[in-house]
Amino acid sequence: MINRAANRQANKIFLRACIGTAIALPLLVALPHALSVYWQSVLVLFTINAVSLMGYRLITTMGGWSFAHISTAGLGAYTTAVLTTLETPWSFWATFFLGALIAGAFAMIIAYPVLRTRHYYFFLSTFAAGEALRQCYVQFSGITGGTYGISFIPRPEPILGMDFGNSTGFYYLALALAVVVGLLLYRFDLSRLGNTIKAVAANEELSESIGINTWALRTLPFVMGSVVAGFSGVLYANFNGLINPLDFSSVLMFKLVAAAIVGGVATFWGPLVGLLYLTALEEVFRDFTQWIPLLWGVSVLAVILLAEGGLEMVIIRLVRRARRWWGSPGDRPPGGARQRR
Amino acid sequence: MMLETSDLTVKYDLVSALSEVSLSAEERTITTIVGSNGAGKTTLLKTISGLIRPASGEIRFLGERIDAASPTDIVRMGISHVPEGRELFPRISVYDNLMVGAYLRKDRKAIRRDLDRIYQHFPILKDRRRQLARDLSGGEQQMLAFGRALMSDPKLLLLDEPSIGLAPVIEQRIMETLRVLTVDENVGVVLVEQNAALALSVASHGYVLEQGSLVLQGPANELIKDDNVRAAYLGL
Amino acid sequence: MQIVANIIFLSTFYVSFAVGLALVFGVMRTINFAHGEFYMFGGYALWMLINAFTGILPPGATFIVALIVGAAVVGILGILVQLSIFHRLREQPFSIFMATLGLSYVLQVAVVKAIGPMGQSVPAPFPGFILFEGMVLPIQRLVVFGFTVVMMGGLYLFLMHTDLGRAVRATAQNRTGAMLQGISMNHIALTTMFVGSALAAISGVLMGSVLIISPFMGGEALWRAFIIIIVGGIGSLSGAVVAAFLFGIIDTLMTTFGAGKFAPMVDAIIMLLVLSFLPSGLLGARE
Amino acid sequence: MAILEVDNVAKRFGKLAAVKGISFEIPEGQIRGLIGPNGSGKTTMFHLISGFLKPTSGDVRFQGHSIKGKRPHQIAKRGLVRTFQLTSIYREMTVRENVAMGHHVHAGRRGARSRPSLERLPQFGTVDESTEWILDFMALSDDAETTARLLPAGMQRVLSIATALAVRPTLLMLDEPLAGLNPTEKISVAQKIASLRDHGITILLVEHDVRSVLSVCELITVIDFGEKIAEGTADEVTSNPAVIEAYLGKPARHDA
Repeated sequence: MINRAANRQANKIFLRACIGTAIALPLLVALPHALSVYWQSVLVLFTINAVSLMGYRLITTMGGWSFAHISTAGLGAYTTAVLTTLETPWSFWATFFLGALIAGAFAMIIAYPVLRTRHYYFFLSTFAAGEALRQCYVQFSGITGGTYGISFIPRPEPILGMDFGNSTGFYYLALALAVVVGLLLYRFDLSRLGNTIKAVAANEELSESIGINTWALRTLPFVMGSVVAGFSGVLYANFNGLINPLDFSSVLMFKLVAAAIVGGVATFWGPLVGLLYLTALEEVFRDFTQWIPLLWGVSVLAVILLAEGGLEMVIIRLVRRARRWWGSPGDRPPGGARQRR
Repeated sequence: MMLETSDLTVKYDLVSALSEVSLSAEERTITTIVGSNGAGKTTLLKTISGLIRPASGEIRFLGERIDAASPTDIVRMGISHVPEGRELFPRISVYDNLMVGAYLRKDRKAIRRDLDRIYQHFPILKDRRRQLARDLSGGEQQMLAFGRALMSDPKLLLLDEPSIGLAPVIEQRIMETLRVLTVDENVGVVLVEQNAALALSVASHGYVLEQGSLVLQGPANELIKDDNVRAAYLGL
Repeated sequence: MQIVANIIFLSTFYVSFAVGLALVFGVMRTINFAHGEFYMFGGYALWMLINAFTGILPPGATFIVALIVGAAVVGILGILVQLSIFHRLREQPFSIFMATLGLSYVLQVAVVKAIGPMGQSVPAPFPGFILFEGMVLPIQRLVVFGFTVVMMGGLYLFLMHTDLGRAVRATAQNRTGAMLQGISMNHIALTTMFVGSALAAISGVLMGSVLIISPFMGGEALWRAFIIIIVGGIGSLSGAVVAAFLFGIIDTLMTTFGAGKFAPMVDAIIMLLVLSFLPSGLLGARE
Repeated sequence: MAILEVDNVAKRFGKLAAVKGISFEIPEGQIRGLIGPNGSGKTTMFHLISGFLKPTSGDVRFQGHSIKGKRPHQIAKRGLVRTFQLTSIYREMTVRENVAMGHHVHAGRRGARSRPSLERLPQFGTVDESTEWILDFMALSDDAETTARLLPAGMQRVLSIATALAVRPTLLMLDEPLAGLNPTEKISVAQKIASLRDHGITILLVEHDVRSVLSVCELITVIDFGEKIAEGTADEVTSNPAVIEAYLGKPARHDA
């Protein structure tokens, strides 16, 4: 049977997103030209993190918060770093896909044990697995360069006349990836499969009883999200030119988690709003780098204790209120009674 | 009256689990509440012991209102609840389970004495005092749940389906002990049972609960002969 | 023989760190991520007191003062965390977990800013070595071992032989059952957080006397502790002790045979295998 | 032909024998009741058949094929679908979304997954039409856009049956579908169950409450202490002394 109405609805929303992207794209393309070199690199890193975070949000839709995401991204980074700095270097483009594939394979391997756990058990087991992977980066120094890491990672070779040597060119590469990954994941989120994954997270027993392979539908987003992390890792390594294990430390993992908490994960846009907030915070306090994890921690505490659901919920509520205000002042319930949540 | 509820109403979300239940229980007697699954018996006991807040109505114990009291205060006043499924502490010893029952008491000597009395009532618990609770048989676990409740030196004992999952011989023994307890230990008992014949044969007064409302009450020996009771269960 | 001594030192370290975490987890049904920072505070308590009391008190006495002061201060900190985070977010274990994750970075950075990111070490309060049967035994390590045993003994006595300890165990096993005996959940939560946090601090003081004290020492110990409590069985204290010894043996042997750098990977693989085949851990209770 | 054959199934939990070798068969098109007092093992039996628990010994055959050890979703795909004792719904979805989700195994393919058995439910080309039909059939159309958690308990129960129906089962197992409903709701749910049978669906109904199954079920299997103690029509079962004792219990002896 075809689920026509739901399909049509999803296509409509997706089309709107596509149009939105198409309108925003010229702006996004023009953006680096208005920025200094410093802000260009902030922009590139933001874009790479956004890609990683979109993958992370996909994982959370199956109900688990992984703490191995950044180490998994590291697999992509080390793949490209190692292979493009060989004596006969690989092409960046080959490592681009290989890195993502390896990240996905790692997720596939740890999926069997870690997906047996739920909630914070899942978090703890992925934390330990991710930390062990990071230790591999430190200890297998013959390949990874140990704590010093790998340097002189080349920028991607030009393709179709595009030069990725400068920040603007690299930004276009990151932007292209972000747009492609974003649209694909957004469509996936709206799709029947995406909804089924969320249904499994909401009620696993019931889902299994109506014929849903719950095990497969918990593994799929975990692996897909990790593949996306792999892509972001590859770009990070090539943009930065050097990587070491500290680039994949738990502090940076915490940044991703903080973005997801501060922004919220109920909508596709939540984590990106969170990332925008964290990046802004970081730049405002640029001269106090040591304080930044503290600011992340305070933001997380504040959101959990005071603004359940994150900034996305705050925005949604504000928009609703504004709509009611603009739409029909007469309809407002007396005393401004709160809308049912 | 030792315990009295008046117009007690309890709601889960929007649905009433109990509606306007008014009943009473006396000292040194067994009062039973029978009814089929889902009639609201367990909810009633949980409300009395403070685990659930009623939406409206009153509960009085020895003249004092307890419907807003915390479970701790209710235990301290002398109500002890042996819950459905017994809720023992599986991985600590029988002795420790019993002593947790006396958590709020500070009179060491009296605790010691009550412990000995419980060991007299249930010698098997004394034999197994060092074993973990989860290693006891079903009947022994029920005795332990009883014993633990008695360790708080209660004036009123609330029992939720003590016969569940037990073989008939053990059921009989449990009921026998219950009757002895009310006389010897001076406690009142509110007994909730699906096994109506068993409960009504030991109780002096009975209530029949259906869909959260009381539909019938009277002396137990009259209820047991009442065709409506049989019908309520078997549809005969 | 030296290996045996090393195994015992390492295992007791794992035990002293993991047991407080497992206790809090068992009763509160959620992880206190800031446990690592509480441990780090213990280390700094020792460092500060040794610095302050040099020449005033003998280092050995300062060590004991640090144990008491560290435990008390961090225990009170634990109570504050209970009141401000755990109690506010009760019924939402995952939110508590994330909030303490945030808190752990706040505390870590606070120490970095207040004291500096560099590691510090203190001179051993009980210096010297004992040569015994061909083993080199630093006295400080023996003292640490001795105090760990005392700490575990104290915890054992508290849990097994006091009314409050019994109530804590009962609550960990069955909340409803405990409430029906009149045990106040708030009371037990405060007790557990105090004891669990104090244990972290004691562990920190003990290990601070033999390891390097740094703002990041908690984070490093924490992930090992996660592996230990997952393998031991979540919420099981005896499981945590067994797993601590298991990893003490494995890690020591690997170090001895020159493969120490691979120990973290091996430990994590063991954890993943245990999760695959014994999802509730070695001694965990099946829910 | 028997659609379901339960062959000497037993289940132990550690030392405890929850089910001690139970056998029964359900012929196609029947409404069968499985009853027993609390703690008798009927819910365990239910889990054993639907794959949520694996039998320690014995075999379960569905349409002639063993389904022992199969995962629940595989069993559901074959057309053996169950509901849960506690109302199980997607609380945050609307009623319509719940029922649509029930179509999971059919969605995305042409027509419904074919069943090797009689299929008298109307055929639909789209999930939407099928959902519409089920909502109408189960009298849920008026609440189609309501968030499921806001429905009264009785309606939630109906919804969970509607969702199971969307899988297009040949054998539908209902775990206490009538418990906690008021008398009017009970009658209407019982009528729904009877009409499901008229659509060719075999039904196994687990109930604690004897009264409610008597009017609905053609044959009743009674278990107690993990063993089958009786099987027969409503009249046979209710006059069976073993059943009466299992339910009403024996009065306590006054000698002792």
